[in-house]
Amino acid sequence: MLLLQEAAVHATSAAAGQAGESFAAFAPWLILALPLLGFVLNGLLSITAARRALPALPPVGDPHWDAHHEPSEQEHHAHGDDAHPAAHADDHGAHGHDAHGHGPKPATHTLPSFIAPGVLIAAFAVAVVNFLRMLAAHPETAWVHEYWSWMPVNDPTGALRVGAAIQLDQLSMLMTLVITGVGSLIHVFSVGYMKEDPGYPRYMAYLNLFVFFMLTLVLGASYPLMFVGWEGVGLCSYLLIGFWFKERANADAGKKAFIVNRIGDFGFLIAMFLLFANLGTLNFAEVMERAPAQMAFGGAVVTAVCLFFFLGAAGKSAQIPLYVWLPDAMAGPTPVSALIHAATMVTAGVYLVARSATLFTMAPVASLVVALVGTATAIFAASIGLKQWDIKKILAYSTVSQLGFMFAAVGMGAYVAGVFHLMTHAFFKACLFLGSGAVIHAMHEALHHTHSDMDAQDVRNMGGLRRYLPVTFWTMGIATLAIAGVPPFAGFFSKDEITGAAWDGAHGQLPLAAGLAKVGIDGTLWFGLIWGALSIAAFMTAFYMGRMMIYTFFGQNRTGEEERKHLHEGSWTLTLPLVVLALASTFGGFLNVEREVPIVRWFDFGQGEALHRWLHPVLAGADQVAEANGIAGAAVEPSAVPIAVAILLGLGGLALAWTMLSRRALRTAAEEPAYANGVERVLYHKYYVDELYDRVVVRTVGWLSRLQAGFDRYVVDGLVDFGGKMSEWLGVALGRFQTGQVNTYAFAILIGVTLVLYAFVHT
Amino acid sequence: MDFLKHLYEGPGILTFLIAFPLLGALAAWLVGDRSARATALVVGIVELLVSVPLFFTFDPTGTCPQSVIGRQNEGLPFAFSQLTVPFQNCTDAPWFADWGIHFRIGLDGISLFMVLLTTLLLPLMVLGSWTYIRDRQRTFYAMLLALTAGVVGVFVALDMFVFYVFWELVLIPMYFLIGVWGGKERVYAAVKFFLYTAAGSLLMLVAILYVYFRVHSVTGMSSFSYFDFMNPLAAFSAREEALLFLAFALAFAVKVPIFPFHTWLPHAHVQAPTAGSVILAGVLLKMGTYGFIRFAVPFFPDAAHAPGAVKWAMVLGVIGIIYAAMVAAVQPNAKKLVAYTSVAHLGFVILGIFAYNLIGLQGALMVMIGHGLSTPMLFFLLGMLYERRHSYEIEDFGGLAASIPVFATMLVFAAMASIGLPGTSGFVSEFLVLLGTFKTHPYVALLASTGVIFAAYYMLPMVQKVAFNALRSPANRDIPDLDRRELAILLPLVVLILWIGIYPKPFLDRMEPAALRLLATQSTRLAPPMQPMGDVAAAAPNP
Amino acid sequence: MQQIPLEQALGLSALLFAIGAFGVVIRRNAIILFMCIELMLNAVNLAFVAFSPRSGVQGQVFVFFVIAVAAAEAAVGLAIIISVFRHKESVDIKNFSLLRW
Amino acid sequence: MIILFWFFAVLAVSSALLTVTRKNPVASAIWLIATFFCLAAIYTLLGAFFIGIIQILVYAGAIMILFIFVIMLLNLGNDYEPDIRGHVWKVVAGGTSLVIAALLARAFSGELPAPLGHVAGPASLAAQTADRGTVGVIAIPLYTDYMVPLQFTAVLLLAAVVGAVVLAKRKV
Repeated sequence: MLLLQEAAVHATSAAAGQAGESFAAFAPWLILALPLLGFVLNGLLSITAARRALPALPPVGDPHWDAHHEPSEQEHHAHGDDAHPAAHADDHGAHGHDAHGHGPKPATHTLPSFIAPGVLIAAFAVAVVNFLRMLAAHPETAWVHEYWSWMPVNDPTGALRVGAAIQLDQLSMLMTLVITGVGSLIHVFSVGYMKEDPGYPRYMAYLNLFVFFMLTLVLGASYPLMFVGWEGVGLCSYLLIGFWFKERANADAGKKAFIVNRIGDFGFLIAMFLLFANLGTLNFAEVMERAPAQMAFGGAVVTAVCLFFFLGAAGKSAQIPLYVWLPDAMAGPTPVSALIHAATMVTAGVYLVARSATLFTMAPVASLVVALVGTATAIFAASIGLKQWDIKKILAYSTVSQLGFMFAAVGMGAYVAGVFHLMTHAFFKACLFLGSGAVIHAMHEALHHTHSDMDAQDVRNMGGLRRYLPVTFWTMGIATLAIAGVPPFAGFFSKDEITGAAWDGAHGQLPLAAGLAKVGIDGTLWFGLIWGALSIAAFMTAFYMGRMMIYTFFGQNRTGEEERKHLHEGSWTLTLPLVVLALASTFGGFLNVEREVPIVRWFDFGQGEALHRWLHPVLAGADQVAEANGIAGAAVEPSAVPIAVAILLGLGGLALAWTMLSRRALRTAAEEPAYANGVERVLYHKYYVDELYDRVVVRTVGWLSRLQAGFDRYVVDGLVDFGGKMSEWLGVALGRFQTGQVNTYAFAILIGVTLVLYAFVHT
Repeated sequence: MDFLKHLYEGPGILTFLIAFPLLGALAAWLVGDRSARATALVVGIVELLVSVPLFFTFDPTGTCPQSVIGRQNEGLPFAFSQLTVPFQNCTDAPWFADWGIHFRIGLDGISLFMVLLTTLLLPLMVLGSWTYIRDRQRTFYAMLLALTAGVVGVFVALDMFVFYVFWELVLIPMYFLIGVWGGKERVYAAVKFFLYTAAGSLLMLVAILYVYFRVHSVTGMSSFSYFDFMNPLAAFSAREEALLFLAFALAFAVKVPIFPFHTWLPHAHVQAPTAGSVILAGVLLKMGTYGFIRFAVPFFPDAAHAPGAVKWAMVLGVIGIIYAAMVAAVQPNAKKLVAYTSVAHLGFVILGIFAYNLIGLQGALMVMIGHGLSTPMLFFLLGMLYERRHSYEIEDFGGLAASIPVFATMLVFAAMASIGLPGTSGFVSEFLVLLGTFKTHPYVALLASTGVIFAAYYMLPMVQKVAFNALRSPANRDIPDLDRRELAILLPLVVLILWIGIYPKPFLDRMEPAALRLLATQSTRLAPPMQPMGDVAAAAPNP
Repeated sequence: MQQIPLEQALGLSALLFAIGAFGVVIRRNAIILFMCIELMLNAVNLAFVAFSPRSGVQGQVFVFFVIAVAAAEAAVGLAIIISVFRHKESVDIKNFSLLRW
Repeated sequence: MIILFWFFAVLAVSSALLTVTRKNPVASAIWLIATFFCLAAIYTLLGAFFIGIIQILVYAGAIMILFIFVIMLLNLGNDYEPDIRGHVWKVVAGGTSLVIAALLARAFSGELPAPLGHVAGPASLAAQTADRGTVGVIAIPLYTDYMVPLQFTAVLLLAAVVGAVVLAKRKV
């Protein structure tokens, strides 16, 4: 209803005229407040549920009591049977099908099904209303409203003014739509996926809280406020990765994610301090306004700011060298992986760079570093993805790789391309993760029936699932085509824009190339390298995605006779989000089709480049900086080469996978070795980076900590105790004079009297 | 309402806040073991209720006329009679008037929150000891109440003698709290605590007397008044001032505690009963930083501003932050871990103070408040765990989120508040400190900011090993979750932590004038330290 | 009547005091120790009395007090000696080192 | 007078020395009594008649009798233990004592401080004695100026009596 009304309003206002300044936000605080409300309600329900569940605790020692979690490859149970969250509702349900597991569920487990997706859909509606208004008005400046003053300090040497303020502009609007839109779908999916889990209300509470913080991140009008969301999503990620906390590996993964993220947060903090020390403000609008005037183009300060921001972004968005937490984060429930670790949170770093576009434009060196690190991450993670067997791990490395693409884009100054890929990636990667969730869900259910101890996430154990899970197959297939960069699916357009930007840069046509030239670096070689590396990464992407699809959905089914009977599609809550996301993956790319590009020009997309025009006000500051410094890019001559190469590589990768694998008889995990030769072994072990970090960083810090603890105990405290001991010894030594003999004392007094008398007489 | 306003503008309220717990201590002791805790609870709640309106009636720019408090002697070359005292609710009653000792107390924005923190923690501590303390109850609660009175006295004293008396008065009940109701090595811990802090304060006593006699010799007046100690006439040579500052600073550094003087703290915390740990971490440590802010720096501004002093303070603060965090990370004892985190947090306060700008100082004051909420919460939680399992060893726990979910939720919350997650008091305060420090000492702030990483590094493994992982032992499963009493302890802390994290403005506003005044006094000793009411030119010193 | 010179009386007082002190140091018999202390008290008394012709009668008043205090001291001290003797069967103070260390 | 003084002084000193050096406690006590008598005589010579009498009554009469009672009660007169310390002690203590005596004598022989309050003198003391009698000379200040110390002394004596009884009686 609201939408319809708004559409009407929009129509009338559009008719009234193109007054650009007439944008009036519609209760944007509701977008934040609704998920928070959901969190509070679900949190209360979860506490109620947890307290009520307590008396029914089974005796300790029951092997099934600790086992409520989703198995990942690290877990090997004597019985892999009850391992799925949806397998049975309560703790004793694994074998005994007592009434408890099948009775009507208590309100604490039914209400979240409505509350959690409900608040999200409502928030999405509010976001859409605001979007329509913004579409009508298309304001040139951001809409900022301060609700209360957060941290005011009237320092005479430079006041700090940070308000609890919401900033609505085209970028945050887009992010909000993605978060609430994809978020709503994943919430719906979660209802189907998690409703049998005993911790269901808690899960939904965390998920709502996550959305709240994510929205704070994108809607906050200043860096500190963004930081609130930044750390808040980290917290939720931590809680959700460790959602099945009884398994130590899950809790460890959550902890790892949080600590690695905190390393990034350190960079974010320092960048903020640098900004404040140099500009005296932390609000976006003021920073972007003052930065060009108060900081030198390409200077040390702005470069340092950007590099520290990038450290923060690298932590949050899993870039080299801080990417290691993301694959481990797959320990969380699969919808969490879809929402947090694919669609939204991990893209926060890209958002940060895009939001700070003005600063990054001013710092060409930092931008180049961003682009290079992004590229390196893209190809590095893609190569690891080639040899993973766990379906979620493949997707995880794929995510890292795709994030690398995004950073390459924003690093090269192609902010729109980065944000565009962010958006399409949110669609197809969410679709892939949810699809993998549906697969795992089905696999578990099947394996559960026969108490098989096969790994439900290993693609070697699947095979031929397209017959049993047709909806999942088709939607995942579309998403695979999208990520592989097959036209006309969404990923093709966005990825093409990125490689196209690199191609342009290699020809010296990017503003960044001019900027680099200005500080004395020849960027064209670097851009050529980036283009080549990204192309190879895209090829790898197509290959490992094809490999994953073939292992999962094609060929013979390898689950076994009995299990096969139980393989079936899940409920509509599982399939509906898949379908919607597949549609978005199909058509999402048309949002930013370039009009004048060869091949694409054959289709008529009207004006084209809608996203470019949409985001133009946000990036105006960056453009101005570029112009002011005379580095605005030369007119780009569209070239067909990168597009053709991209199409060829995408199709080629898929084709290679097909030719290599479709004819072969695939074998199960028990039969097929994890790796065959040295190269595969290194890839399978992810280049041993985790091991390296463990040796170099974790153990060193641990060793230093223990050393310092010893130092504290024995040296610092030892010195204190030594002081105490000294006085004790002194006491004992002097105590020897206390003979207990009155004569001695008397004599001592006598001596004293003599001395006093002597002094008395001789003065 | 007018009556109330009048009451809270008057001088009696602070005296009441000191005297009432003392009377309450007597009452708790007299009523006997059976009803001592109820008496203490009533006293605590009344104390809290009486103190809370101070928050609302407090006027950040409020002053007392000089006739109420301040200089006693008329024979000054300055026209000091025109000055007002930037404190409110002042009292000045002669005590040993011949020696210039008066019972002078007053409240400003800095002491306001320390007093409120103390009065807030008092009823919570009584509740926290409700079932924890089983023997010698009446003595315990009498000690607790006397301790509170002493702490309030420290924070409102405006007479150096009175301050010193309260400062030492705090030691005695604390000594007994640790030594009588503590753990296995309680006597060692109590003696160490007492001797270490007492030894530090003796240096301060010497310095106080030195300044007293110097002021006496210069002006001919005997006064222990806080304001007379800042008498511009009593100039010291650079060396004198450095030594005096060092004497004060050492006393406070032991109390804070700053890095090499911190080793009494883990022992004291581990051995102390819950209430003892709570008040130790919550307010006693703040007495040290408060001493820096209120006394050491304003009394000896030149020494305190000397590059050497600032450098050492910064270095020790940063060492405290990083070193204590790393040491905390490998502690097998949860209480010891939290004790070391206190050292790290107080390191931030030191940075904020010695950054010498308003952002840093406000941040330091906020850390003092925020740490006074989050760390007591952690200690309360550990105490609740101890009551159930009789252990503080991290290895003994695991999986508590399954058996006592509410407890685990609270633990995670307190841990997050402690490591400074945005939205909690910890973030606002540490952010301000680091921001302020960065403005003057960027590299120090850079190092100190790694504290956010180390905070996660020490806190998360503890939380994981206690609340998460598998539920291995039956002892951890068959324990009751938090009851209403325990929730009543924790929820006020939760609310306040969130409030300060989300809307710290009321706190910052109230502290700002006092903080600014402190920064102003630091310029040089030759300027009158207070805002003159009348004509400044008329008050200029005669050559 | 010829006056006794003040110096001589005081010299006697000093000598007696020294003898008493000497006794306190060399004797271990608690009772004799006490007697030596009485001797020293008397030496002081002598000084008081010697001064009284010169400085007024207050000196004699003090002697009065000293005698009273000495009487009290002797009573309590001897009681203590008796009490200790019951335990130790000795009045030798080398056996009375209870407060050592 | 001087001769008498010297006679008693030499007697007092030798009795005191004998008091200190006699091994037998009874002998010591007897010699101490002798010393006290000598001192009483010297007090009288110095014009302090009342103090002289008190000296004999209280010291020689009461206190020393108490000493002798205790010595006899504890049966210390017969097989007493030798209790004088070694030669080193004797020499060192004697030396120190002599030094003290010398220093005291030196102090007394120097310029003595002027008397406090109203100036007295041998004549005025004699006049007062003539006016008020030997007892009255002490009694009047004692019961006027020194009333409070007197009362305290009374309390002290009472406490001493009680304390002595408590300490000396066998078991409660």
